[in-house]
Amino acid sequence: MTSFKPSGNFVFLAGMLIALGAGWVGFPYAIYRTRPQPVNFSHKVHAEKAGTKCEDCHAFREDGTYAGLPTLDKCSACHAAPMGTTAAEKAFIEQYVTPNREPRWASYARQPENVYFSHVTHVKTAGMKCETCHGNTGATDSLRPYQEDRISGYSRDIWGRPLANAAFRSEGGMRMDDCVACHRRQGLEHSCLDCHK
Amino acid sequence: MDKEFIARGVKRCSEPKFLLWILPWIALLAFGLYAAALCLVKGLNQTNMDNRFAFGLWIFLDLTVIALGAGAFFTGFLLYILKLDALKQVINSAVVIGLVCYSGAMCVLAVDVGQPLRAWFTFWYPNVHSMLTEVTFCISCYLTVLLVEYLPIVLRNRKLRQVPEFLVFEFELHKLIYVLAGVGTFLSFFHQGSLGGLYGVLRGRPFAFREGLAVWPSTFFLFILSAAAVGPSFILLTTWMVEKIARKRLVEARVLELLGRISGLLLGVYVAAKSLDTLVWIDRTSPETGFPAVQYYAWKPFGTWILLAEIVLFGLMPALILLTPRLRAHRAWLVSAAAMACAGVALNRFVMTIQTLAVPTLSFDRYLSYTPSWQEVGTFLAVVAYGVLVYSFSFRYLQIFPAERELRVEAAGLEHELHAAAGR
Amino acid sequence: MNTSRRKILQFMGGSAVGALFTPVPWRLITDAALWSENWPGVPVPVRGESRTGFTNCSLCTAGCAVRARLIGEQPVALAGVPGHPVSRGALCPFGLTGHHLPYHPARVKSGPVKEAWAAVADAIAKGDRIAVLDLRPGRTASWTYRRAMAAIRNGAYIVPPRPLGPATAVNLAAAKTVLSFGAPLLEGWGTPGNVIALRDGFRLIQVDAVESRTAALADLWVAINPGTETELALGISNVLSGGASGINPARAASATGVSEQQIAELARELTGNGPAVVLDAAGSSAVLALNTLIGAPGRTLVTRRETPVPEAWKKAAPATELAEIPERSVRVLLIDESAPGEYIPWGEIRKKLAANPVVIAFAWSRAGYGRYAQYVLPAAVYPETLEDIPPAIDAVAPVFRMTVPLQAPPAGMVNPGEFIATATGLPRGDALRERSDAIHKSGRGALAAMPDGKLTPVKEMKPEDLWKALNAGGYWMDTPDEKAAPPRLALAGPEAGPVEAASFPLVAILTEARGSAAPASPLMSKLYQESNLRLGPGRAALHPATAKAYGIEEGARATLETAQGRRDIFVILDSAVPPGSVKVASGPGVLDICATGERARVVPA
Amino acid sequence: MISKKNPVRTARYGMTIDIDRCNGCGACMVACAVENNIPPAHAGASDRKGLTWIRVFKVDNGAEYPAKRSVFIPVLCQQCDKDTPCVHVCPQQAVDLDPATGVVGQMPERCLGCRYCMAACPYHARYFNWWDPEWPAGMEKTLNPDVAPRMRGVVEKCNFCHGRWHAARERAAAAGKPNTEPVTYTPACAEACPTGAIQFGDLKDPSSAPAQASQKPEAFRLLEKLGTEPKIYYRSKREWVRAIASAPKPGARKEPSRG
Repeated sequence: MTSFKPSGNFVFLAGMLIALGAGWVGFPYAIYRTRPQPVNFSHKVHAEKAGTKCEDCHAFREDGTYAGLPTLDKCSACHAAPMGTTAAEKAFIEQYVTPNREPRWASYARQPENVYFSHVTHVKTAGMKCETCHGNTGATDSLRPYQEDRISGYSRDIWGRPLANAAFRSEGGMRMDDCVACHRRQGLEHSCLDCHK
Repeated sequence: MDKEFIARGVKRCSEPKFLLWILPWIALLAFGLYAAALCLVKGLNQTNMDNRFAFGLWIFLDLTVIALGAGAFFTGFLLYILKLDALKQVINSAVVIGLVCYSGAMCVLAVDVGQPLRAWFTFWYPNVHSMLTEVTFCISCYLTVLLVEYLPIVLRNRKLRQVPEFLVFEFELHKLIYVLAGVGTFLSFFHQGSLGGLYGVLRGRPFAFREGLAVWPSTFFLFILSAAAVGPSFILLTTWMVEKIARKRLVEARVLELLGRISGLLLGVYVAAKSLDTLVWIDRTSPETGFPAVQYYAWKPFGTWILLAEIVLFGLMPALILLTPRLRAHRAWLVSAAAMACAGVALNRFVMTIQTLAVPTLSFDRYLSYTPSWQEVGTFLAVVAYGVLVYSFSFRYLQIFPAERELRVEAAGLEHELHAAAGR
Repeated sequence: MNTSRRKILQFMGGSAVGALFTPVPWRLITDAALWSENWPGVPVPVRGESRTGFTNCSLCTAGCAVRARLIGEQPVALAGVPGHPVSRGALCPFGLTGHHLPYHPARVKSGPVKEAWAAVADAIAKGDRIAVLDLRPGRTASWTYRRAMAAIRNGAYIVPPRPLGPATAVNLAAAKTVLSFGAPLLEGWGTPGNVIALRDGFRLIQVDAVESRTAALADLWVAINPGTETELALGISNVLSGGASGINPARAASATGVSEQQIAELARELTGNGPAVVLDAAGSSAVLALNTLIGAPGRTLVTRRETPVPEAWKKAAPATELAEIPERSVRVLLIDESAPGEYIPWGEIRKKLAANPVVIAFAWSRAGYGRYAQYVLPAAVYPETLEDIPPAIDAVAPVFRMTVPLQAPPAGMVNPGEFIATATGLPRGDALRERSDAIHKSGRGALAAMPDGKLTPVKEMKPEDLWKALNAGGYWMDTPDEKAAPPRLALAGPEAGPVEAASFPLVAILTEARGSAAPASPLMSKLYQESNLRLGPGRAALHPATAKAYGIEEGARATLETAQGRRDIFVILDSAVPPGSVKVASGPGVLDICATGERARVVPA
Repeated sequence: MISKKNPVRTARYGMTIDIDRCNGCGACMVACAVENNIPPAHAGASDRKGLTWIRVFKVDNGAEYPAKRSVFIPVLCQQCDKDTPCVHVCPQQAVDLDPATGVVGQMPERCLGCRYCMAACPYHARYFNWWDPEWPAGMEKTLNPDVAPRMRGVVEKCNFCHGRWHAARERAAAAGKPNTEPVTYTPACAEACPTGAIQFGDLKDPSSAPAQASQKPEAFRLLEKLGTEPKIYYRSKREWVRAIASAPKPGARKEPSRG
């Protein structure tokens, strides 16, 4: 019987190709852990139907600090009883509003502990739009799954350039590179401690 | 058993004997690695360093080891650039020593930093003004150069030669050797210098602070000089030791003497420069920062004796010995002078690292003392063991001393004639 | 296909090269670095809305006003209130770290409440001698105890010794000269803010065996041989009384190491430049007696009026000092150490207990009498507590301020006041509110309201406004009583009997002569261990020479022994401690076995 | 550097510490630790392995009683303004001098723990995390959310309570103040000092307390001759205390005593 005898170079190349494939195709997915959002929330509906603006739910406190994601009572104000008949609405009421349980939202934009970010200076003093950093999130009809790096635990939106051919890309920019780039353009790049604590 | 690995025409001890020789070193290495692992896993609280003694045994070790390893680049420089062909007999040994010293130093540094996982930041976000950046870049580059220089020596191993590709590769590499030597020399000059700069730039530590020539403090150049001076001495020393341990002649006497002469020459220049620098420092640099230089030596135990020991006893003396042909011809004088030279540079590095931190800066400081913990010592020993092992294996299986065979044949031939004479 | 070793090597080589051209290795080292930025073990602070709360610190009688920063319901930082009329924005390290106490490792979390209750009920039924030991008299709770003890057949209300008398205050404002025998005048004595404000008004002479922080800042530091304060005082009084009292200066000089001229000089200073006062850390009567000689009572030592009390409370048991309680008489002893107060050596208390006694300690930490009590009942701790704070030694006028909870106490805490009141069947009621109303009824004084400490006369307030303001950290203070009778100093304190020097060669110097039993925040280790400002708990300092003589080294473990007992200590060397003496950090364990001036020895472990 | 395009108000924050007023209570040390999430000392920590961004030293005049006198000297990062020794030695830009505030910043997340900056600092004001931070169970609830706790193996130091500076700036922004307005705040140590010995402010603003105090004849700076322009001024009316600022004199002091 004859058996196929690959040459040394062939074996070498084979190994190389396999590695390349795994590294470029498999890895970009493998490195992220995906977590679904608790509620199928539509910014679009709230913006159009209810005519709410970003700051209606994502509000500032008196002292200028930023409250971030709204708490359940904010939702319950309108959603005490089901509005509409969608399954998502029903589920939301049953799982959260009625038992008064806070949904465990996964925040795409949550920065690591060592980062200091002041919304008020950017929005009020610099007059920036939410979209500039948060992209079109406000216009989406459903929340995309939250993805975080398996090792660093950082949200995909705040660290690492989008790896090739990974389906996901976030508009806007909440990565350190984006912050630095903008601060450079504005000539406001003074010290690490501007943005770190 | 491993006969086919050992180069033709040279004699090596039996396997069991070799095993007996390396076993203790392996044990030492294992112990050292355990100590290092403790520091990595539990953190640097395992050491006796503290906020005031931020650098300790390890930094002193790195600086010394790298100075001694300078022989690699400098011999290469002399051989390939200045064409001192006699040094061909030791160049391989020099490369191995260099490799051992530099890789060892790198490993210790990796343990010495608090967050090794971030060490690569230095390459990604380098601060070009920092001497340490210069050191890191040059040393890591030069280490790769050394590896490339080491490779052909490995490939020339009797067994590996059987792979035709290797032979070709080795041949190609060898063409590069001049380039490598050039690059290596350049890099080494730089990091030896920046190692000196490391302390010379410390404006806040008047004991170490030196005024600048061009962009570098004087210590930058002093370190280059001292390293270049002591490198050959260290090769001389090691070669002699290997000859004693292996009980054979490996290089011709004239080579060792040549090394000694070069060493002595540079050492002389260094001592002169160092003395001048010290005078300027005592007379101007230090007082200008409000620190009268005398007070440094008022803190016991480091009196002025340490300054004298460094410059005269371990600097001037060996230089004179090595520069006197009659003394140089004596093996005992030659070797002890080389040893003294090495000790001198070690002492200099000790003063720069340890004494700098021990001397108080604030008027209500105390004069500090520090004794390394066993973990620190263990890590240090690991490097020594590692060095001995690499060298032993290289010596056994690679041609570290090209001249060895001829010398052996020579000796054998001599014997033969004697027999013949006896026969008549 | 057959795989040879070489083929495998080639394959691995290939994949290695390939991998270098993928994101994998680079992303992995990046992630590893990021992981190291917040790796396990490093806690993440809770984020949330930040708000400001006010209270008064109840860690000592100074009762300094406190502005707290809270995240959600959790205080994360405490600070003084700059505008405050009395505490003037000052807050000591203990006060600054008060919000750590609820999480102190030594905290008592639960206790045998039912059993304790049964024991007390049984004793009341039997009519046994029941006593409450109030380590912090002068509070509203103290009145509750007195009423409770009056309400039962055989109750007694016990307070620590008060050498200056029950209601005596030191009028620093009036003093031109202060002669302090080791009193920590600038280290948290009285109301620190007040003392600092008045500091420039008087000449401070500090008599201290070691250069304490007060001694370092005093106008004159008189270093004497450890434990010879009494001799010096007697020497001075001899000069003052023209030989009528005390011991002759020559003898005093030889004993104390203070020259005769200096003794005479001290006497002259006490009478020469205006009103003076003599203070003593140990409260020894020989020292305090000097005050009567220099006419301090009525000028620098004044009587403080009692803060208004509801009429209904007047039927109350008298305050009895521990010394006056007959030995082996108390069957059930209830000790309130929920709020830090003075610590009395256990030996002195034990003497008063009858056969098979029941001792119940209301405590938040195990450090105090809990070590001796049958029942340790968990109590809330500052800043969880709601109660008023007794007036400080330097408060010449009546005051009333409450420590109001900054955070809720954990479940299962026992309030000693309620426990005792209920057990003795007192009518239920909110004592603090009643007190507040009584103050309002008196119509006297003014209230400094938070946040700025602005003063409003009580006359202009409604009762509930006063109550609300007090619950917001307000501070009520009256005007001093001009016609009050000068205080009578209770100078019958027992003097320590002489111990033969042979077996106890060293003299003990305690950092605080009458320390409190309450442990401090673990963060105080910054001061104890990492700077040389204070002696850490369980530590003792020896002069290097002394230590050498006993073969003890820096950091060695050893035992401190006195006639009263022994305790393990941790020795440090300090050239500032006089040879032949041992400086000991005070704390319950130490206070149980020795006081300043006591003979002691240090035995290497 | 400050750009023309988007000018911010540049300040030179500094301090004066009146040694004649310091009673060595240590409130500054503790307040600093609370503010900056510094853990209790590790069991194995000596006074040379701890984290004390501000540390009060007891210093005596070296004389014997009755001539012996002691003072308390709080030492924190001196925020050197010129040739800052620690800034240019850091191999990976973890240390910088903020041109807008004059604060020397240390970035724990960028630091690799080589400790070169500690060797460079003449004031020993930089501290290394020899251990991971540890709080007794539950006490981590009291951490200040404005400051990130540091991990083991990195260097840290005083940054004039930068968290408070952030908060102050945010309040100003919320009130609609532009970047060009001064940011006024008080670090924890200055706020906590019961005797008012520590005064904090902008040295560039002549009306500020430290700016005025620094002009007084009794004002001095530690190791001024090094030429690093520290921004912490000390004050004392006593000659021997001012002498503390200069280089050490061998044998002048016995082993220092504890408080």
